Amino acid sequence: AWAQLKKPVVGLVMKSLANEFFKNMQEGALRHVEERGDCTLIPLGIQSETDIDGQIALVENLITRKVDAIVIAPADSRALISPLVRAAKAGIKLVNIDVLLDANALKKHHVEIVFVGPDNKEGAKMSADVLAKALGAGGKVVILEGNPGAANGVQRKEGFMESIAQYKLDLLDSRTAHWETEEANTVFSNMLTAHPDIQGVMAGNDDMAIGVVKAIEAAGKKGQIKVIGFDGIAAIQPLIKNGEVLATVDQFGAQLAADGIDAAMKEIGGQTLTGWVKTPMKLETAATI
Amino acid sequence: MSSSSSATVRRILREAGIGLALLAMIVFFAAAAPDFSTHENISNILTQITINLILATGMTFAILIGGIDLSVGAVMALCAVVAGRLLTLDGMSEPLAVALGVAGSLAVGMGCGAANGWISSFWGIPSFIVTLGMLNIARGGALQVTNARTIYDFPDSFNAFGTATVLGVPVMFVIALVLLGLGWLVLTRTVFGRMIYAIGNNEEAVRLSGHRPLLTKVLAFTVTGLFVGIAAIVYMARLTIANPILGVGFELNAIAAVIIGGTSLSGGRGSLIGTLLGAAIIGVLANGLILMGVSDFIRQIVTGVVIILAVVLDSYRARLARG
Amino acid sequence: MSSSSSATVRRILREAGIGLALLAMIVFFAAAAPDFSTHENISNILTQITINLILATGMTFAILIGGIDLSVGAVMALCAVVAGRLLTLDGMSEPLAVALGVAGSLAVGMGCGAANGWISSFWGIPSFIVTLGMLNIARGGALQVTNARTIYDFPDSFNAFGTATVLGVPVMFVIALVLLGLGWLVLTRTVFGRMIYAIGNNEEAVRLSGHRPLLTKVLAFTVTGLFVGIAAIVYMARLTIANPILGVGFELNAIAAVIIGGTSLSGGRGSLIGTLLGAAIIGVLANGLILMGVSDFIRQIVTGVVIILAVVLDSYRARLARG
Amino acid sequence: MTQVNEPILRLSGVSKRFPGVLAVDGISLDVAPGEMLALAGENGAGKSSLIRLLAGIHRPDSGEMRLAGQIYAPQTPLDAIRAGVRVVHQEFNLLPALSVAENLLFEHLPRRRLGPIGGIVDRREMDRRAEALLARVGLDEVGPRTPVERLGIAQKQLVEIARALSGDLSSGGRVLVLDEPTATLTPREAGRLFEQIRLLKASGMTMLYVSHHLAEIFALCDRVAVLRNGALVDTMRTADTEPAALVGSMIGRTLATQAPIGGGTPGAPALSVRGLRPRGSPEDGALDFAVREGEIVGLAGLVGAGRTEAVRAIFGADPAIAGTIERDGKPVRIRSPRDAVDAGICLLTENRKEEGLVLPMAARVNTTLARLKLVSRFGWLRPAAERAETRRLAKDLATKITGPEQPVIELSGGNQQKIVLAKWLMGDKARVLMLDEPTRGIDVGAKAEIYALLGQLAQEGRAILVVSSELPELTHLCDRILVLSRGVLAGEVARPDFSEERILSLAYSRYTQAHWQTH
Ligand SMILES: Nc1ncnc2c1ncn2[C@@H]1O[C@H](COP(=O)(O)OP(=O)(O)OP(=O)(O)O)[C@@H](O)[C@H]1O
Ligand SMILES: Nc1ncnc2c1ncn2[C@@H]1O[C@H](COP(=O)(O)OP(=O)(O)OP(=O)(O)O)[C@@H](O)[C@H]1O
Ligand SMILES: [Mg+2]
Ligand SMILES: [Mg+2]
Repeated sequence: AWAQLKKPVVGLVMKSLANEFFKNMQEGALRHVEERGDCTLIPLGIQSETDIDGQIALVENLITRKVDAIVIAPADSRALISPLVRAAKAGIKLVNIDVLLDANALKKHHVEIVFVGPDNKEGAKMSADVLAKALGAGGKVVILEGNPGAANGVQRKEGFMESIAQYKLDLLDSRTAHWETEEANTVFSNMLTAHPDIQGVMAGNDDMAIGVVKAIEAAGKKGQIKVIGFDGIAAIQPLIKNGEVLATVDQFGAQLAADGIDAAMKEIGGQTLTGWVKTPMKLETAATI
Repeated sequence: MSSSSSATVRRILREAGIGLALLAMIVFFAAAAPDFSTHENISNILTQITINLILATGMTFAILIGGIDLSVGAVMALCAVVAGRLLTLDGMSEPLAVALGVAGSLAVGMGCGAANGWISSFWGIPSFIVTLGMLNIARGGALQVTNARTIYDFPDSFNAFGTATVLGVPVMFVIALVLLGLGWLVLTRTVFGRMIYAIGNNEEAVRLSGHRPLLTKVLAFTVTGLFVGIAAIVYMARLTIANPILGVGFELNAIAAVIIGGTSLSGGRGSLIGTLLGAAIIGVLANGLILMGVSDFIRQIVTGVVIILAVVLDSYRARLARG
Repeated sequence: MSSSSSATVRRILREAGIGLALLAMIVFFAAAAPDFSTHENISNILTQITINLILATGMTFAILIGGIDLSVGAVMALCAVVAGRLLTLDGMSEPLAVALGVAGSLAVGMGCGAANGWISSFWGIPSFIVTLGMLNIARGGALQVTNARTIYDFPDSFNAFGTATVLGVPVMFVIALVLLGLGWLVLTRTVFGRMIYAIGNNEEAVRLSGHRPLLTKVLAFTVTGLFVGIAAIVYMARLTIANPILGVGFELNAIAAVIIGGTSLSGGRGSLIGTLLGAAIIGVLANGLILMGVSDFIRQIVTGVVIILAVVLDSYRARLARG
Repeated sequence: MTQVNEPILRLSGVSKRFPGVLAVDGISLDVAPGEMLALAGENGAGKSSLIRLLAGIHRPDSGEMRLAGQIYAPQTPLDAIRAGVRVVHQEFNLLPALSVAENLLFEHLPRRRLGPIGGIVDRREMDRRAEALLARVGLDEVGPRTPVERLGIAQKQLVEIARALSGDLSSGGRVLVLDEPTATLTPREAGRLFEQIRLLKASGMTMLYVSHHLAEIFALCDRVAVLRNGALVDTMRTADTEPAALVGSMIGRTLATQAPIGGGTPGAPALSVRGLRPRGSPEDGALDFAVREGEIVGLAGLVGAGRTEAVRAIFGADPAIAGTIERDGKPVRIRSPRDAVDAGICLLTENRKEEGLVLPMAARVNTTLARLKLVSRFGWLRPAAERAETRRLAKDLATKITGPEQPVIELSGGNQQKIVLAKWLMGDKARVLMLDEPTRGIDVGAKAEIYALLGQLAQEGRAILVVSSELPELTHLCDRILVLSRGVLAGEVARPDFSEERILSLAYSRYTQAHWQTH
């Protein structure tokens, strides 16, 4: 017990754990910490991804508990800055993962926080490019967005838009389905009625992609409309295998958190990290599975 | 007799009020969005309202008896993940797995419903707060059971069921309608239904007439839970997955359908026919606005306005009818 | 006279009941989580309950008069983005911008509240459904105003306010307490306050006494809206941003605080002291469970259980007190 | 300006139709200033409906009302109050969680200014005025800050009356309307009320008074207007007429003077109560008594004597502190009304609106509520049987309903009471029938029929326990009368010894001090 007390404590603050990606992240982090064996982890999450206030409370609680480092996937790129600045002032090392904190706001407070994470925009473009190539110029597509205002959703849409511009696709409609399968199913069925000539769908996450696939099936258009997703959850794998989903992007959540913890331990060890440590992403298609 | 028939006329007028609103909406969308009245779209709408219709049918029981159930969305997730687990157990024949899954979902739904009913009526505390607690318990439980992961790979026969149609009408919708019809019979023709209305109006008078409202209340909430379990099965068959975060906010949609349908939130007044119309209004609105190409944010605003307008119009008509 | 003083004793017992639950919880966490009783943590808790306390204070008005307000979270977002726009207008002096922002937030909150109150009482429709509509309108409106983007870069003095403390106590919390105290005076000492209780008890009787409940109801909901506007300002100062998706589900937390605090959902009974205790219970629970290292899903389950237990215990104590 | 002889209130051809009934049918009536006019008529004759028109709750379909010569067309209760018309309605309109003082002064709470802020309630002034008002109706033992929900039904009635008196003090009331104010009062409270009425009359107040107690009408009123089926059939000066003629005019026939009911040969004890201490009863207040088959026993006492609490405890409606109940000599455990009903014990509660009826629902629903087994098979209702039963009972009790589907809320007060009676009379399971103020608000004709019916039930061998504040009712009906005084069984009077003095002296026996107290 004595040895454990001396181990540095790292707080891992995530967004909603009610989400496969963050759950993988948490489990990867726990596994990694066990492997490392030289630190203690406090994993924390909020109840919904919009609960910014709740996440600030988590940071405040970690400051109270005087942890040595905080690894955080911020629910908002600006609102978390002021509590994180307070943490920095309390001598806590900080690592930013998943969603990039706002650089200007950080600069204003004269703090630098290393970012360890994937590029959501780039990933979305990778996935969309597969669709674009399959459809060719002029292909008619629609987008299903994540929660309006959610940073990763916004970045993914930007990636989709870039691909659309580059390959000169025809964007018919873009709507939110709030990351949800059932809503995606409903919204897409209705989009399909309004635009029966849809050829491709870009979904902001795999949960929505599944809903879209089922809507296509129900409309009797199986195989006629191509779908891409994002996240690489387990449930999407069979759909990729049988061709109902063209591609998705795996951000390796488990690895992401582990890298974040490694960065934090380096900081605790006296190193100063800055900038963006990009983590790998993998495009998954029928060929790669 | 004259009062009896005039009461009937008034009741029909009451439900027709919402029916007229629905009709107006349908006429509007048919004119504004050419795709609206296609056969495929109507079939889509029927599919899309099915889950809400089932939940709202169950919710009508809770509301009629003077309660409310905020936990339906979360309990639905719990039902789904439990059923999902059972459906994907190794080494079981398909029919057995399906039977187990369905039974599991219904059992979980009814269990949670009974707990809601028992706690709120035995302790005399508002079901609003009990079901708010249950919402958290069920959601946390669903997440804990699955560790936040999606369950998939259900038997094919189960999944096929989700998109089956008879004569072009989705089977799921037909089932929902049959359930609604059964619910209507129970509410209007049985002693249990009579007790639900009476308790919703004046629980004390029912108790002092030598009844035990507790049992009826527990049963009513159990029925609500039963419908939640059924909705979970329909959801899974249609989307071929079960995840612990499904159903967020479904309770509000179901409650809206019930209230737009003219059922009184304070209990004792209303009917399942109204609930059917209420669910239809919500579904048609969502569908029609997307077909018209209304943007997401405006769509949300319009939905809010229509929810209020539907109830205001109904109240206005009732005022006119009263003279 | 004896009956009046025994009524006071019983009222104290009633509120003490929840107070005892809170005390038990505090003692438990202080023993189970060593960091719980540190000065910093207590200050954290106070900060963390501030917004819910403000919203719950306002909600108490709506519930006491026999209504409910489901729109507070969404209206709070609308207030915030409007205030955010005003705060970040170009070419304005800082004090003017802050004044404008605050005024804008309060105005939007009161406007939405008044609309809720007017629609529901003029048309005689349940505030549940009206505010459910308003929830959609306000949320859609907030998204539309900002195009789903976050507003930031508020004046420094404004942001500084969010984290200021007096004698180690967060200023925001002090403000919330003062507002609660004012609300308490209004409810217990003024004609307006008595009218709220009376309407919550028996609106028909109030009408027969020659009063017009409409105005009081509109005002009560306006007060709820005013508190929403205040909460939006506190939120912005604390988070230094305003975005259209903030406040999702805040209404349920606020309602839970009010009901755990012993206010009757059917109106006419309850007090703001209970609301304070209810908000404290919710805040202490969330904080303590995190400090104890309870995992997230279990935390959600425990929260649900405690919400129910708090009300069950209160009912049990009331049963004992009645004999 | 009001001239001396001009009527203060003039109705010309006033009508009000509800779906299915013409509740007020072309009534033309003058009321002179300072006059006290009684409205009499059977249940459902239209008395309360007429009053609701005066109070601004409903608006007449046709006809004209004038108050002091001016057109009087109140659109809301506020208009009526402003015009000086104050009404004590037949059903209570109280604010249960608020204090007695707040209820009394609710129309115009005494205010105080605090610096710039107005609208602060002046609580001391409120208590002071409330105490004065309570004293006027003889409720001075009730603290002004007691929540109204803790009062018994009679005390609530007195609060209602005191509230109407508050108005005439502050806003210059001109017409006071009292709709059955004495329906739940014992002679003592009624007496105090009459004192107040006389004082008001002396001060020149015009009053309309509704009561089914003809003696009161003759003692208090100058004139009586008789309504039948919504129409005014007669007005007469009380000085020039007598009760029998009034009854004849009300019901359209003469009522034979009735022989007392009771007097059968009682059988074995059907209900025995041993050492029963209802909630809130005094330490020495254990009740012991029995009711035999075929016997009608009365339970008398002053308001608050604990009669209601005793029968509620027997019925299991409230938990008792101690005591056992025996049915046909065998002990039964009664923890809820359900247990009581299963044991054949029924209770007609005193408060029909809150405890007896499901107001918005149909007459048939209410009639069959306690006996659903008789109109259902395997849990399925038999609507035809339900309607038939409802019609039959409505006919037996002469209940005025348009049909089994009529919502009970549309019925007149007395007819509602008959529905509650019907609920317990349906079927024959009620071997022990306890009735708390069974004829509250029931007209003379119907009363006689109900008495006859109760007599018949007793003959069939049922045991009947009647709580009533009307002594003539008890002496007419009962074989024996038990008298409660402050929660204690003060004595028993057998039929040969019946006299109001004897019963009252027993009822008062425990109130030695000037003030009695609430629990
Ligand atoms: N709101 C209503 N809707 C329909 N019918 C009504 C309504 N109010 C009263 N009535 C009917 O009007 C008639 C007169 O009722 P009213 O209450 O005036 O009688 P009443 O003379 O006061 O009788 P009671 O002595 O029983 O109080 C009754 O037949 C009653 O059913
Ligand atoms: N919960 C309570 N708290 C305080 N006092 C109560 C409560 N319930 C009843 N009482 C009082 O107890 C007394 C006995 O009431 P009860 O109703 O049994 O008397 P009663 O003889 O039936 O007279 P009546 O019904 O005519 O008022 C009443 O004065 C009543 O106000
Ligand atoms: Mg009447
Ligand atoms: Mg009584």
